[in-house]
Amino acid sequence: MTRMLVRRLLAGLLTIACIYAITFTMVVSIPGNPFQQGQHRLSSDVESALLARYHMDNNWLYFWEFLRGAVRLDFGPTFTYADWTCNQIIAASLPISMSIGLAAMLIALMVGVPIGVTSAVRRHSWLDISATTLILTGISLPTFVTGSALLIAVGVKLQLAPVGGWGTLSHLPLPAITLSLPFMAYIVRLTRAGMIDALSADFVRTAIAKGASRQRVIWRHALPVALLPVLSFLGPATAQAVTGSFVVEKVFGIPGMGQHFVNAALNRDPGLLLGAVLVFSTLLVAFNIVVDLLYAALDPRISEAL
Amino acid sequence: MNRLRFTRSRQKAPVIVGGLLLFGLLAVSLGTLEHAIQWHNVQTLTGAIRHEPSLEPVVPLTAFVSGDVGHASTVTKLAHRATSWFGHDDLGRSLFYRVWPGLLVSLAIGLAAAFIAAVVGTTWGATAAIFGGRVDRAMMRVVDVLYGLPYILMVILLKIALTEPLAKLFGGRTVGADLAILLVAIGGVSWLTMARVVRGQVLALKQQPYVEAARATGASTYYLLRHHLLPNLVGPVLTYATLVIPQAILQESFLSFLGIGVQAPTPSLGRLAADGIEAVNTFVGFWWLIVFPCLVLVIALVSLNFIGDALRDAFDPKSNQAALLS
Amino acid sequence: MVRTLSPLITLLIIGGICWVSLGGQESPADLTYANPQGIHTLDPARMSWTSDFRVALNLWEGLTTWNPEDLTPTPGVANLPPAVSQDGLTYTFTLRPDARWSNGDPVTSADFVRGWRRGMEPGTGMDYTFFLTDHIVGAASYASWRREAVSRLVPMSRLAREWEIDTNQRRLLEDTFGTEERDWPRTHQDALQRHASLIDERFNRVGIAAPNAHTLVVRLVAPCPYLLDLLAMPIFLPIHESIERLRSRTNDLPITEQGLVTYDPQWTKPDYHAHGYGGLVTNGAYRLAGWHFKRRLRLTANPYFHSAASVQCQTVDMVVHENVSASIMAYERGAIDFLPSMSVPYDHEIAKLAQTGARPDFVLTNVLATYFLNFNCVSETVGGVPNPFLDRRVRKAFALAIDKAQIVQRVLGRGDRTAGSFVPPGVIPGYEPPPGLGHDANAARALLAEAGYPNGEGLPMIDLLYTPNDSRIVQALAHMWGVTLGATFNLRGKESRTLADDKINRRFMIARGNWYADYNDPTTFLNCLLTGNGNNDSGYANDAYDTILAAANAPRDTAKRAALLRRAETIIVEDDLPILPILFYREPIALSPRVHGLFPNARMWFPFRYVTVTP
Amino acid sequence: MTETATILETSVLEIQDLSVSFDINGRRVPVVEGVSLVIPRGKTVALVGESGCGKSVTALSVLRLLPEPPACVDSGRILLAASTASSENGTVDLLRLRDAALRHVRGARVAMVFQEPLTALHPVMPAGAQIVEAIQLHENVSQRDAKTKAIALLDDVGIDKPDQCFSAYTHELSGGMRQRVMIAMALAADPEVLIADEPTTALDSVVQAQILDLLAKLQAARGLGVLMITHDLGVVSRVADEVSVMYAGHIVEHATTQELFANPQHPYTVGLMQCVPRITANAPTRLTVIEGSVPRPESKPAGCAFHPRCLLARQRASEPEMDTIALEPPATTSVPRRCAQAASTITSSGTPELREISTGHFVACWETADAHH
Repeated sequence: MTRMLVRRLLAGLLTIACIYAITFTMVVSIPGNPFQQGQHRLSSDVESALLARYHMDNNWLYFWEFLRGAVRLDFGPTFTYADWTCNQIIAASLPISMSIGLAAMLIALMVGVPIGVTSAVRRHSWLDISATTLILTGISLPTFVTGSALLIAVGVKLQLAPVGGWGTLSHLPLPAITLSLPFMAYIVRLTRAGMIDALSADFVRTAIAKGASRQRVIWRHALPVALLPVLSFLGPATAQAVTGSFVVEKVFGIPGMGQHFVNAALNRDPGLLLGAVLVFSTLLVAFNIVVDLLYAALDPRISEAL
Repeated sequence: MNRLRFTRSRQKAPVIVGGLLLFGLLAVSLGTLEHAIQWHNVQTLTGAIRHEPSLEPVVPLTAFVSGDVGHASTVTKLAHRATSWFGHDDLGRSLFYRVWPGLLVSLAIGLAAAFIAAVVGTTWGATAAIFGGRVDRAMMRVVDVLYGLPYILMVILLKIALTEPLAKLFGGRTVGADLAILLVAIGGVSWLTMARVVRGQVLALKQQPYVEAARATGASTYYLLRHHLLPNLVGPVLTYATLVIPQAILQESFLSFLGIGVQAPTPSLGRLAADGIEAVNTFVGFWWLIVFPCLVLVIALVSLNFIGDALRDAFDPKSNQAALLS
Repeated sequence: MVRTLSPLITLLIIGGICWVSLGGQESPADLTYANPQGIHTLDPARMSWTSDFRVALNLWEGLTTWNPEDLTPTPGVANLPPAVSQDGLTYTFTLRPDARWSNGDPVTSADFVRGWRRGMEPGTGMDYTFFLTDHIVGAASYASWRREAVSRLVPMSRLAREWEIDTNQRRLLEDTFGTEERDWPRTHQDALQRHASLIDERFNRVGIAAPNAHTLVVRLVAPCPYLLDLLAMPIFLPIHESIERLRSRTNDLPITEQGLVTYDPQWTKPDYHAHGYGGLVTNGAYRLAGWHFKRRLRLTANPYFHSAASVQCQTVDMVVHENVSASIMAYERGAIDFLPSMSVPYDHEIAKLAQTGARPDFVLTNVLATYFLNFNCVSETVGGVPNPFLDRRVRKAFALAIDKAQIVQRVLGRGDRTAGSFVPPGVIPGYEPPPGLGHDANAARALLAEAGYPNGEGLPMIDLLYTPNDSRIVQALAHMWGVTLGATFNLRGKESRTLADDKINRRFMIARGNWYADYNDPTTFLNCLLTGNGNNDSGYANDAYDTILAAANAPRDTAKRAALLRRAETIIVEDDLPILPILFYREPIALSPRVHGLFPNARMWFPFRYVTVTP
Repeated sequence: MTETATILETSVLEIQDLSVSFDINGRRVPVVEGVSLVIPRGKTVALVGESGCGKSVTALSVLRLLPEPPACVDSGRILLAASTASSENGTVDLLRLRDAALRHVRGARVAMVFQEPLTALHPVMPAGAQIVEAIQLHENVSQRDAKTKAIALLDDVGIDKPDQCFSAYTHELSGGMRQRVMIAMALAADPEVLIADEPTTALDSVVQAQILDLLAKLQAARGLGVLMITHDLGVVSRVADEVSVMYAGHIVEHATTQELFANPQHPYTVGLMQCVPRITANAPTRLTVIEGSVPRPESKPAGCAFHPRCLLARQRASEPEMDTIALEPPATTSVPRRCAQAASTITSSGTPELREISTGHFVACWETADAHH
């Protein structure tokens, strides 16, 4: 177990390093530079002085300087929001994205799993088909459409939730629901497939032969096995959800992390961009390890193999 | 007996419905393409801003037909009527004649992305699985790493980075360059799942007794590839490629929402939906701008998903097993 | 296992949510307004966005300020009128004695010198440095000396790190330190030392002086009729001395390794306390009480403000709503009192509501800003294709071919005014711009034929650069040009950053542009087209034009000056057409009937100190 | 074995005329046809046959464990005798029980032991927990008591360290241990009938013997009625009191174990027996095997399903005077020897019925049934 953990951590670090290197290469090779902010222009002398000040005149140096800072959890300055450091920006926006993302994953699980189970149990019934169709319709609409529809219906017409922004718990449900839809659809599919497999497995027959009730068989015997593929999906999905979605944030006007992936790229803000990417990939690796551990805890067969 | 047929028809229903819907949409798109292009070319901007849908055309027939209106054929007259069916957008353009070409553009993007994903993903996954060992580990690590890159960021960076080189490649200035970037960007990130699936499949196939037997008899790698692996890969690859299409179409819509999708005035369903959602407000309901593109989008995507899911079920014998509880 | 873990996971989730929600819900402010973007910076020397100006000018007060109703300069920290010398070049300002910083310190002339000096510093002063360098004696040479210095010190730092320096850098070093490498400073430290000791001495040559705490003397290079207007701009704001605590130093030198004078950018935070810094100190009607990144910014009344007693509105919240549509919905629900920007794709509907009087709280404001297109006037070829816009007949033909009324009424429909000229008419007192060219399709076709492109034959596919926001206008224009002139287009929608890049490198034939007036004078527009001006995107160069504009600075007779400026503008909008003005913005704002004393004006300048809010 | 034998005085479970069919590609294919079995109290009945002959289907039908669809019980009754322990239930027909009532039978009164313990046991639930569940489903006992009982059960089934085994996962156990856990689980709620569906197939022969001994011991100790499904005549000879031989969905022969081994009548039974290698044979001789394989249910030959593989039939077919033999029926029966006749005749003659040829010995064969009378 410990060996596995160490191995995973090392592999994770390697992955993060590669991601950093790739992103860095792309960031320095795209045209434009971070010091061209307003309408007026910076003189080239000053520009090169500024580039030198932030070690950006030499890509190699910048590569190592940024990495050195990042290891000490210091992502340096940002040029789009000059009064803030990358750390402050990430510290301000990541918790927001995290709460929305976690709430979204919770919703996706709590709704997606029962739907998946039901449609697997009643396979090819009208219930199954309509659930599948509904879910498919849900994901066939781009998030910005579903989000806007929710915003207008719940926020404006029913006045049940504040219209956009961030600050109180009441700001949470609408974006969380919107964000959960694509994940929910995937969870439904995975659960359904897993349940179909599990329900035809021998151990389910054993459980029935024992006299377990239908509900017990479904939820206690089949589901834990059927959820294993869902679990491995949850790792990357949660990492993705908690680092924010640009679209959801834009629709609801939420100051989350997702916007930085887009805006930092558009603003050529290398510090913020690399910082955001590093946070994302670290979370991804972390969640994958957590999922591995959970997997090992839930499926003794795996822990043996690790 | 009855019950059985019922079950089976319900099993097949999504495929049939999906196929028919998709076919219908395609037929309408291709059927109206000529008029859409014509309408795009003669479109005069004379119509006032944003007409509601109506059964009667709001622009005169003369705008649609150059020359003698009296001699316009019935088809032309019908095509002219259709201009108002879905209403008009903020430039007074007929939404009807933007939605259908938009569907074609979206589908083309989806198909191209699926094709890229299939080719690159299959090659990558199969190579990794066939060589195995270190090669496999290295290649899969690459996939892991690429998975670890935030998707939307990669698309944006790729798009920014590739714009100039590709524009040069396309002789400076064509819509082609923009579309190509979009495809490379979307396809470039869609092949990862495909690579994993194919690798898994090949690894499983490699352990099949008949493959081992063939190998034992001294069959060359090419022979194995040609006769055993590839035929068995067609199913999963086709399935996942089908499922990449709707994903790519959605991704294009997100890029359009960001303003870096298909370039105006080329329509795509995503672009139209993004434009429509921008017009959503509490004062005037421009409902048709969002309803019609989304309707077509949903129908197309649900159909594609139906077909993809059905293909998956068909190629995965496990999913046809009978369940004890029913 | 699942059962034991699920509560844990749930706990984690709830914990995460709580963690966020702890981010403090404050009591509602007296006045809440929404801003589509967050604040870019609160450093007055760096800012260039209207939304930043709006906050800065409520936090600080310059020598002068504007009357919110008619935008005329009114006394700020200085008493008006100042003492002006006979030649109009020396201004002596007396500061009001009751001017106080938000910590109670008196505002002194040294604070102004500090602020202005920051504005000239390379790397600190940004977009609006030219306000200082264009007008104040010695400022330009000081600034360029500093700029060159950093460009020399950078290669020194590279040498110190044993990196290659390129030929350009070598020449720079040779210019300063002599051709012999051994005469060069031995170390980077040496070079910095040499430079640092000169800085104060050189700054003394700049025409800003503070003979005593309440007097500020400014010497100008040329008479500037609009100086008092200009002085209200953020670049001229005073800065409190506590900022010096946050100055970064190399060893004992006041400059960094690159020769820059930099401050910890966090100094604008109200709650920043590194190195004994007490947080942001300002001298305006408000002080900064809180700033949550991209969420909200709270201003509270400054008790030390000289007119504190008259300030009714005690707290102002600026909330960030990236999605303008969402902020309009929030306004409709009463969560927001004031929307200074309502630029949404359906803004014509809002304009209609405002025009018909259906919504008296929606106000249409003529903004001192012009939307125009740049023609590329310098590049022989663009993307390997000959550039037809080198020929001014082509430019003129393109200008004549479009029907701006169509664009404004049918395409945009939000009540903007069509633009014949670059300078919006009727806003700047004493100046009436030329009418410009109208819509004449036949003349356009004739001109195009004359230029060698009859019916558009021979015209290459025209490369048109725009941002996604312009797509409606651009598509309509392309259509009109296509129909009238037979031109074909390659529409390149670009996000604004790459667009700027393409503009600088002149990778376009036609590119969108817009200009918001900085001060109430035609030169704020016309200077953009001076040869070599940083905002001259079209690359226009015309000696006659430059001469006329230079001449216009001299006379103190406003009528004569106006005539000269009008002559210059006529060249632009009727003869040479380096730019094609399309429209003057008219922007709708939403102002809750609860709010009084907020006056929509052409500069979108909203001082909150005059506001009263009825509950 | 007639329809009237439903008294259930000595027997604990009776399967009467059970027919099960499957939907295969839209066709209803009979898999089990008219099968009847009686399991006497405290006795072991073995159901023998090759893979695919329908014996597992029969076993699964008892507790209605077949997936429906595609399976469908077309007719028959499965009678469970009134409980000895609690007299409130009379005889019940399991095929007509509602789900809730059936749950009280499953595990509690009729328990099953499955073929592949690795897949039949839950993969991610510890062995002990599975047994505890089986106990708690039917008895209202505390978690702790259930655990004590489970460990006792594990001890009963001969597991060395029941405490360790209690918390072990399926994959951590050896094959024999798994099957013991399976048996412990089946016995958890003190059932009256145990259906063991090839309980020893996946095991090596030593363990197989141990498990069979264990089953025999437990059966004797608890007075269980056991239905032992197997394809292995060795197993049958070891544990069974009575044997039914099944072929292609039909019982083709039934007798006491002794009788059957001493006097196999159906050619299929004979064939099966000849397949068993005998170590006593002096020289290694070629095993006699039954050629071909069990017909797939959807392509069952008409007439006697065994006839294409039947040695007897083939012998007769190769005899030149086949016709004459066929035309000389023995005195007691008018049934012609159809299996020896041309294919066209066979198809019209139907399936042979089970006939009692001596006390307690039933055979379904045109040939042998006649030969004995």
